[in-house]
Amino acid sequence: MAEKLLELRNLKTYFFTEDGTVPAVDGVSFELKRGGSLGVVGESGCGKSVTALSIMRLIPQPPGKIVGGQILFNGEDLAKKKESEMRRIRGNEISMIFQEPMTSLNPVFTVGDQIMEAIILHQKLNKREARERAIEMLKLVGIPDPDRRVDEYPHQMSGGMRQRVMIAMALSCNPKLLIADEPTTALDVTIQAQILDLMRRLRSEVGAAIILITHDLGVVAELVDDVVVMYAGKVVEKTDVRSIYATPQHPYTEGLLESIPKLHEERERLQTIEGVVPSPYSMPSGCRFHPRCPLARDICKVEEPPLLEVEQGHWAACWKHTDFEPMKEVG
Amino acid sequence: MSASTEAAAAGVVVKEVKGKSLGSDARRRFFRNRLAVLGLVITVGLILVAVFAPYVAPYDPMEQLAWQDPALSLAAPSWAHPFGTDLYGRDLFSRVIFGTRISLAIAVMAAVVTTAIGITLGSLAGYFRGWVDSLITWLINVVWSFPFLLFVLAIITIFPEASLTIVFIAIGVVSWPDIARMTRGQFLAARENEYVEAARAVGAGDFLIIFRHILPNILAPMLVQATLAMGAYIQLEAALSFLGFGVPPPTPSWGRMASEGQNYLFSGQWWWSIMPGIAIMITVLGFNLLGDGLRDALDVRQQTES
Amino acid sequence: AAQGTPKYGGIWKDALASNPPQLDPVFATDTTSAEVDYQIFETLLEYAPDGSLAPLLAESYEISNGGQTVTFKLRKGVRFHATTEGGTPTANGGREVTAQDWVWTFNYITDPEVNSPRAYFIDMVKGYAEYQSGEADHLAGVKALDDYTLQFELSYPFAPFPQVIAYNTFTVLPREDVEKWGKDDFNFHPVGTGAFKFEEWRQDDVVRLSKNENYWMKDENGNQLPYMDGIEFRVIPGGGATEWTEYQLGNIYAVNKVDDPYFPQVTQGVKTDLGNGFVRYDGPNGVFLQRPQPGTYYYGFNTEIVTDKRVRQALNYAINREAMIKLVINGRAAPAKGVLPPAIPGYNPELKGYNYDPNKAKELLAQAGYGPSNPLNLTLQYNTHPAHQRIAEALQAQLKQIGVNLTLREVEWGTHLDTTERGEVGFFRMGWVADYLDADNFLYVLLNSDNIGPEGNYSRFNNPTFDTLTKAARLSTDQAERIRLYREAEKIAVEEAPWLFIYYYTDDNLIKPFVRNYELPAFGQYSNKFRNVWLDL
Amino acid sequence: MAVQLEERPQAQTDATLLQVRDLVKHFPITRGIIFSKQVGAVKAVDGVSFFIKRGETLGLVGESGCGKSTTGRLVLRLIEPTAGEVTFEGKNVLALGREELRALRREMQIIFQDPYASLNPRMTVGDIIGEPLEIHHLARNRKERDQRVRELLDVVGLSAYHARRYPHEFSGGQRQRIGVARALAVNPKLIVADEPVSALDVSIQSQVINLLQDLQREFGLAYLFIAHDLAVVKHIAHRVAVMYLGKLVELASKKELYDDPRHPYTQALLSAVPIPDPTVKRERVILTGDVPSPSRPPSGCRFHTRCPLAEEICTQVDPPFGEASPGHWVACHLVKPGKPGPKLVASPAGIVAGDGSPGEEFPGEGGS
Amino acid sequence: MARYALRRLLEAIPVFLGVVLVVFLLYSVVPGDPARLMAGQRGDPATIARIRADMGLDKPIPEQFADFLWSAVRFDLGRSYRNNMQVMDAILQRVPATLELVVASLLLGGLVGIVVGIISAIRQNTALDYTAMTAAVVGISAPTFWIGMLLILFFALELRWIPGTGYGSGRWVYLVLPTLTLATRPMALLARITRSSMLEAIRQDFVRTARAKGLSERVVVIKHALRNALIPVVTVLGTETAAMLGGVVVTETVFSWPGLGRLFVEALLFRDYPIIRGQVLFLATVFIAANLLVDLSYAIFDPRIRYD
Ligand SMILES: Nc1ncnc2c1ncn2[C@@H]1O[C@H](COP(=O)(O)OP(=O)(O)OP(=O)(O)O)[C@@H](O)[C@H]1O
Ligand SMILES: Nc1ncnc2c1ncn2[C@@H]1O[C@H](COP(=O)(O)OP(=O)(O)OP(=O)(O)O)[C@@H](O)[C@H]1O
Ligand SMILES: [Mg+2]
Ligand SMILES: [Mg+2]
Repeated sequence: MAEKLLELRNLKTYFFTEDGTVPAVDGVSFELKRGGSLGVVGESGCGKSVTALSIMRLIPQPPGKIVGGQILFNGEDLAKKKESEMRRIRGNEISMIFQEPMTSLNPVFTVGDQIMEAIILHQKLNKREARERAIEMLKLVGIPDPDRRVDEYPHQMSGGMRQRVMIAMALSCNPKLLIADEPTTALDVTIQAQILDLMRRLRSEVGAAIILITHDLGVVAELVDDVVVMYAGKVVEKTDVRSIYATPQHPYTEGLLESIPKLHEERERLQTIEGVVPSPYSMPSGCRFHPRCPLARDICKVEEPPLLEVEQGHWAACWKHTDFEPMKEVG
Repeated sequence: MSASTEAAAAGVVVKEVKGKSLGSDARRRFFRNRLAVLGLVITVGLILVAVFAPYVAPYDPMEQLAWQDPALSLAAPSWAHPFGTDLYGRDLFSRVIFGTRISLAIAVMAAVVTTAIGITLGSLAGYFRGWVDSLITWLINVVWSFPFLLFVLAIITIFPEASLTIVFIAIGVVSWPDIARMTRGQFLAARENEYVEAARAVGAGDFLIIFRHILPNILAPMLVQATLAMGAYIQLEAALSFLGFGVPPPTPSWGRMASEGQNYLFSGQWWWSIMPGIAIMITVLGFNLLGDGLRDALDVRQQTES
Repeated sequence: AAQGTPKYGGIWKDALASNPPQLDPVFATDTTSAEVDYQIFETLLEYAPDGSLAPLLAESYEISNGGQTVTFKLRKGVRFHATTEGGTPTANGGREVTAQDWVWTFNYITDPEVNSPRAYFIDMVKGYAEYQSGEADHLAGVKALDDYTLQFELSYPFAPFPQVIAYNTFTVLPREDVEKWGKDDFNFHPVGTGAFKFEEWRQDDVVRLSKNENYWMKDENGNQLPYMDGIEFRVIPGGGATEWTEYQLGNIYAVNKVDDPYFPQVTQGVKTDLGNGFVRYDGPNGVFLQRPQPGTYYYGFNTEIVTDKRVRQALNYAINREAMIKLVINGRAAPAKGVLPPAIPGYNPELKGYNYDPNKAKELLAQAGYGPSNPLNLTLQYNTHPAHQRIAEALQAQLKQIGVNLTLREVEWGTHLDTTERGEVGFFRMGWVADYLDADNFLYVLLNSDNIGPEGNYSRFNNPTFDTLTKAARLSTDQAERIRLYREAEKIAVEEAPWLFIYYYTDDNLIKPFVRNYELPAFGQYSNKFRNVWLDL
Repeated sequence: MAVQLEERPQAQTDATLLQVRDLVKHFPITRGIIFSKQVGAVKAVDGVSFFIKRGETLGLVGESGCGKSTTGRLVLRLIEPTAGEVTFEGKNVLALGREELRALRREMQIIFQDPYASLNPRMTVGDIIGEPLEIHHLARNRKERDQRVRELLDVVGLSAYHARRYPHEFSGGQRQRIGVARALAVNPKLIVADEPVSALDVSIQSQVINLLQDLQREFGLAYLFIAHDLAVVKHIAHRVAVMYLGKLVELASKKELYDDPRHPYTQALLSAVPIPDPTVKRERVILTGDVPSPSRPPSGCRFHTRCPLAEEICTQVDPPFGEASPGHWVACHLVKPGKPGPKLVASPAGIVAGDGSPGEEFPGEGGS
Repeated sequence: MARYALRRLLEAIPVFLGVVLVVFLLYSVVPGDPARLMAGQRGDPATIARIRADMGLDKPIPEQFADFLWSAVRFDLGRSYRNNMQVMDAILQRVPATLELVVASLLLGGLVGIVVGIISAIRQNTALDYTAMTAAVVGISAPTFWIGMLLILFFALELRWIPGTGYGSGRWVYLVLPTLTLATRPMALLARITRSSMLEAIRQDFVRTARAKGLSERVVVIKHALRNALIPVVTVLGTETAAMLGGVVVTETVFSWPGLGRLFVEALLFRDYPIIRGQVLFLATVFIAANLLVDLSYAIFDPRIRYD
């Protein structure tokens, strides 16, 4: 039953800019079950959004280009689809919520218009029916007084409300996959809680699979089953959500978890990951984390570690699992 | 809100760690833009021509050769006179070369006057706000309400005779609001900058804040604005000359020459008007390309909001 | 008449150099307005193309009482326009003009409330001063002896009075219409007796006139005049290229004072010398007519500023008038030797004037204390116009040759006039085209010390002998005696050199070949009347 | 109002560095260009009182727009308050003249949230850090200034050669260090840290937090630490104040506040924070609605529109900021001194049930 | 919306007052005595004195200003020195011709400019884009009178496609060349501004949202991006309209077009101060009104203003 809805195989999306090539996503693979939920975490600029946009095939081109890999959605490779075919999928089978609720809605159209647009396009409903549906969706995402609100403009709504509208819009055509790119980052804690609560509720109601992109490890913990940790365009670790917190297998993940202050724990002093995120124009050779890694050895500087299954369903890309020997596999 | 800046800001980390300086970055962007470089070449070329006019020009621009040789009246372009001659047998090539001085002088002086008034008033308004701002904003709106050319003409005609000084003063008096408005906007934005607040927090006075923290940071848009304006002023001089209100003769201003020669356009002696006209066009083009290039390179946003 | 049988119909299309400032002849002072007014309004006398006086609304006149009474016999059957502006009836209803109308008109013109800028032309009419100052309530010196007899009494004998009365301000006006519109608006609704009636004036665009069906004049074969159905004056600012284009495109039929760039093109073709400086070219671009015009172009010295006669003379010797005229205005003028242009009675063909003699000029300058070590610096002020600029620049170059530094100063006409009138300018451009064809209009008006300042003597020339001579010539009724006096006076003026004499005006006109009966009048193209012209289309 | 004076948090000891009383800042909303008239006010800060002791960190938390930054700026007198009192080491800050205010700038400093906007891009790092030294004549000459700049760079973990560079050549965390160095240049006693780590990536945040803590220890600094991240505040602060719509709703020591939050808003806030531990299960309070606009704050208790426990009185009367227990101030009608406060959830921040959760490995603060 | 409109209107009042003040000052610093100018060449002192009294020039300056202001709001701008025409009449007579020209140029410039701008933006960095933008920058660089003369030379004299210059009794062919001349600048300017503002709009987050819905590129560009991009374009359109009111001076002179520009030039040449003053005041007022319209039209494009 756990059929794959989405599978990324060695996805590579590069940006060819004046200053050089940015390997924003450089061989990312993961999979998502039908109705499953996956969190993608990582620091700013590690390629989370680019991964999501690649799936949607919304990479600005130029300068961006999917240069390799496959995006298998329902077994079909989206990377090879024609633009017209993609349009049928976007907003219909795969939809997306963006980080900035303030700017992601068009200020000159009513929220109703903007929701109806996708409904009319994909569901072939007429205007009146589409409006009904839009109101229904607004009700679903918990917007009070949806009959009135449907005719309001984005600027008349608060950030939280707008994000609800975005969610309503994304869900309006019953997508099979919902990609949420930092849906709560721009929101206040109490509003964030509302939205997370809403998403949790909708997940069970709508049944869409979810990819949740965030840099907030707390949000991931609350909402998804599986987690992918990215660093500098690469997946460094992936596993289920419990294991990632309990037994992180990559020094980066470990460092990350240790460096954030936590509400339910008291620490004398925070751990730090020294150094900075590498420049995308000059990625370190070998393991991209090696300049900041406390465990780094010579091999890390030259050989890129493969993503190894270090435990059942727990993958990590670090030489430490091979005792820093390139060829040694672990069970 | 905090989190949104976070993402935006963090996005830059990656880009900027490379450690290119603002200037070199802009320079690189500028020199990659072929049109911008063309603009720069034109402008620099013109400045050189203006500076070395006496050495470049083959003849005295005022010398009327036709008295000695009537054939040199309205002579067509030739090797001896590449741009031809005018009615009096003055060498148009030399006149166009010397015209560079006048045109650039008008452009530069008008820009200086404009910028001086504009920056002063704009800074006052933007920095002190309150009634000073209200007053200056009002003045800006008032002056801005006058159709540019008409107002310049109206001012010029107050004076009994036209002169170079009057022309650029009139231009300055009329066209400062643009730069003042921009300066004011930049000031309002800049004074909200945290580094300005930080400077105040460490005890910096108004003077330091204006001259060290705000002005240097708004130079780029003003440079762009001034460059584009210079092109506009050269054109304005041409329009004024055409209407008969420009720089008085025999000063070889391009606008004057182009308009003196305009009637000869239809009688076959096209060069009298066309040559200075082309000079105007190339110069304005140069300033426009340079301004556009600077804007793109310095990443100054289009002045759409006011 | 030699040009075939006249055809009726057609519209005369012509250009005006600017929007006419004034169509009310009482206020019009410029040639553009006059050009239109000549078609609508009529004077007692007019100038024939040869410059002689001819009867118009007066059939004849008589001078008596030692030159102090002038009596006009008026033509019968002259009517004001009955309709105007699209056929709307005029207030006067097209009634006949009588001597009373003339009396009213002259009173109106000289009324101080009306403030006509040309009223002073007839300040010799008895009672003028009293009326102006408010002591009298009317102009005493003009009377209607009967319906068709009009008499003027002058305070002193004034020989050129008939010439003055032919000036285009002194036309008969229909009292009803003037009063209907008032002095501000009659300008926009002019009504007269002329061959053409006012139809429409679209500001800055066009003035349209239509044929006056009730016009009193017939041609020699008894055909009703005018021949053409109307006139369309297009306002084409600045003349120049646009006017030329319009002519080329056939949108106008005549170009007055063809601009220099096109001159070589219009002087192609067959040249006919008609004598007295009249020339006619029949070329591919049409018929080009040229004739001397009663006007002089000069640079005035303010004799109170440039006091040294030698300097003034030196400059007169320093310029090569022929070369200048040839280069700058295509040779379209005669070098000026003195004050009086050829068309004026009293013009002295024998006058020696100044020839081009740079050495003599330098010599005189040296005597005056100027030389290479102490060059003469002078500023010439002229009013904004390309033609003036061109001559000024040429002058500048020529004076350079004798070591004089001339600075050019271009100002607007109003300012120019103002400052020269007040005597603030040392060296200034001026031109004078006769108001009436008499030497008085030049020598007395421009150089007699009575007229220093705004009256016309901008040079502030003050020479007692000259004054006596010109005053005497004014009062004399003996034409030969007058001419003698004027020639003597002019000699003094040339010797004293209050002016830098430049040239005598020449007028020219380019017309389409199908235009018939077209003559260039004595005052110049602007004084043309189109009542006889017909189009061979 | 005078009777309520005692209710305001006021430190008894002379260890008090900063005392803030009834601080108010209303930003006027004006219309019109010339004849501008005030049509309303943003009540950004509307009666805030607290104190900070020497060497102490007071955390100030609250949602966006509740007036945290405005409070910080008022304390430094970067903006003029509408009303209220700020006393620093016994000096009335608001009464200071121009020169005295300048002198005060040596005592109090600020570091900002945005590491990009807070450094003048056209000045070298050396000039940025050296500017306060120049202004306050803390260096006799250029050499001395440079020497001091190098020291400061060293203190914040940067190298001397960095002084010649421009801000954009640094990463966010490094820039934040430069900001700290500038603040330290004058040897201040109090630093207002306005969300100093919010803009930083998680892996960088901890570097800056550690630095701030180290500096506090080394120089005896006091911080007014503004943040919206409750976990960060919990880590760094000694006492914590919670702000809602221009008012403080609760102020207590860290332990008290996190373990025993009295105000319903504090409780909701704590329960809303996602905890990066899937094993931690919590009862959540989800507040409904949005934060009202500070230009039209609700009557009575400003929180009543979103408070699940609101009663009639809450809509009418603005609750006083009273001391519910020693050192623990709350502004809530439902909180009575000495009695347990209202409870939205059993333990807002803490762990309800753990199945072998790592949380239990740290006894003490986290447990219920 | 109504409140917004009203507020903008009220804000325009002080600006209008300022305009009147500047015009008044402009006029009262004119060197030389206007009464003398009016009295004409031979005006005697009595006449001048009478005219002075008539014009109120003997009153104190503030009173003169008050009178002037009062006349200005009644559109009583005095009479021309030259022909005594009511200045307001003189202006109103010229308005239709200028309006025709300005409207035609705006339509041409606006339409072509905006369309070219959009195409350039969509086809960014293509040969088409480069060509259009180069043409635009060249178009902005050429002196206006020159463009006009060359057009006449080429289309009227050489090709004879156009029967001539002038108002041509309202025949539209006559409008072609002056319109082309006057429209060059706004066309070029609008093309540039539309392009950059489109490029900016296309980068916006909500455009990405629209794409994520599966909308076709055409809908995304035309519906979502353009409407937002038009806001700065409207601003430029507004200021350009106003600038054109000044720019007609040159164009109308070149083409003998009987509009406001000609009136102004003639007035300048004759120092007909009442006309100069009246027209500057009139056009400034039109400018203020145009700005007001532009501001109000924002509300059409931008609901954020509508619901202010
Ligand atoms: N249009 C673009 N042109 C050039 N580089 C780009 C572009 N978009 C993204 N990148 C680069 O791709 C890399 C990954 O960016 P991405 O937006 O996926 O990061 P992210 O993980 O989503 O970060 P954040 O948390 O800040 O959203 C970054 O280095 C970024 O600079
Ligand atoms: N200069 C100002 N003029 C007008 N209103 C202002 C000004 N500064 C702040 N405000 C308003 O005052 C309120 C409080 O702002 P403040 O910046 O103090 O909030 P904050 O708690 O720091 O929020 P954030 O977490 O977003 O930084 C906000 O509604 C804000 O819009
Ligand atoms: Mg992202
Ligand atoms: Mg803040």
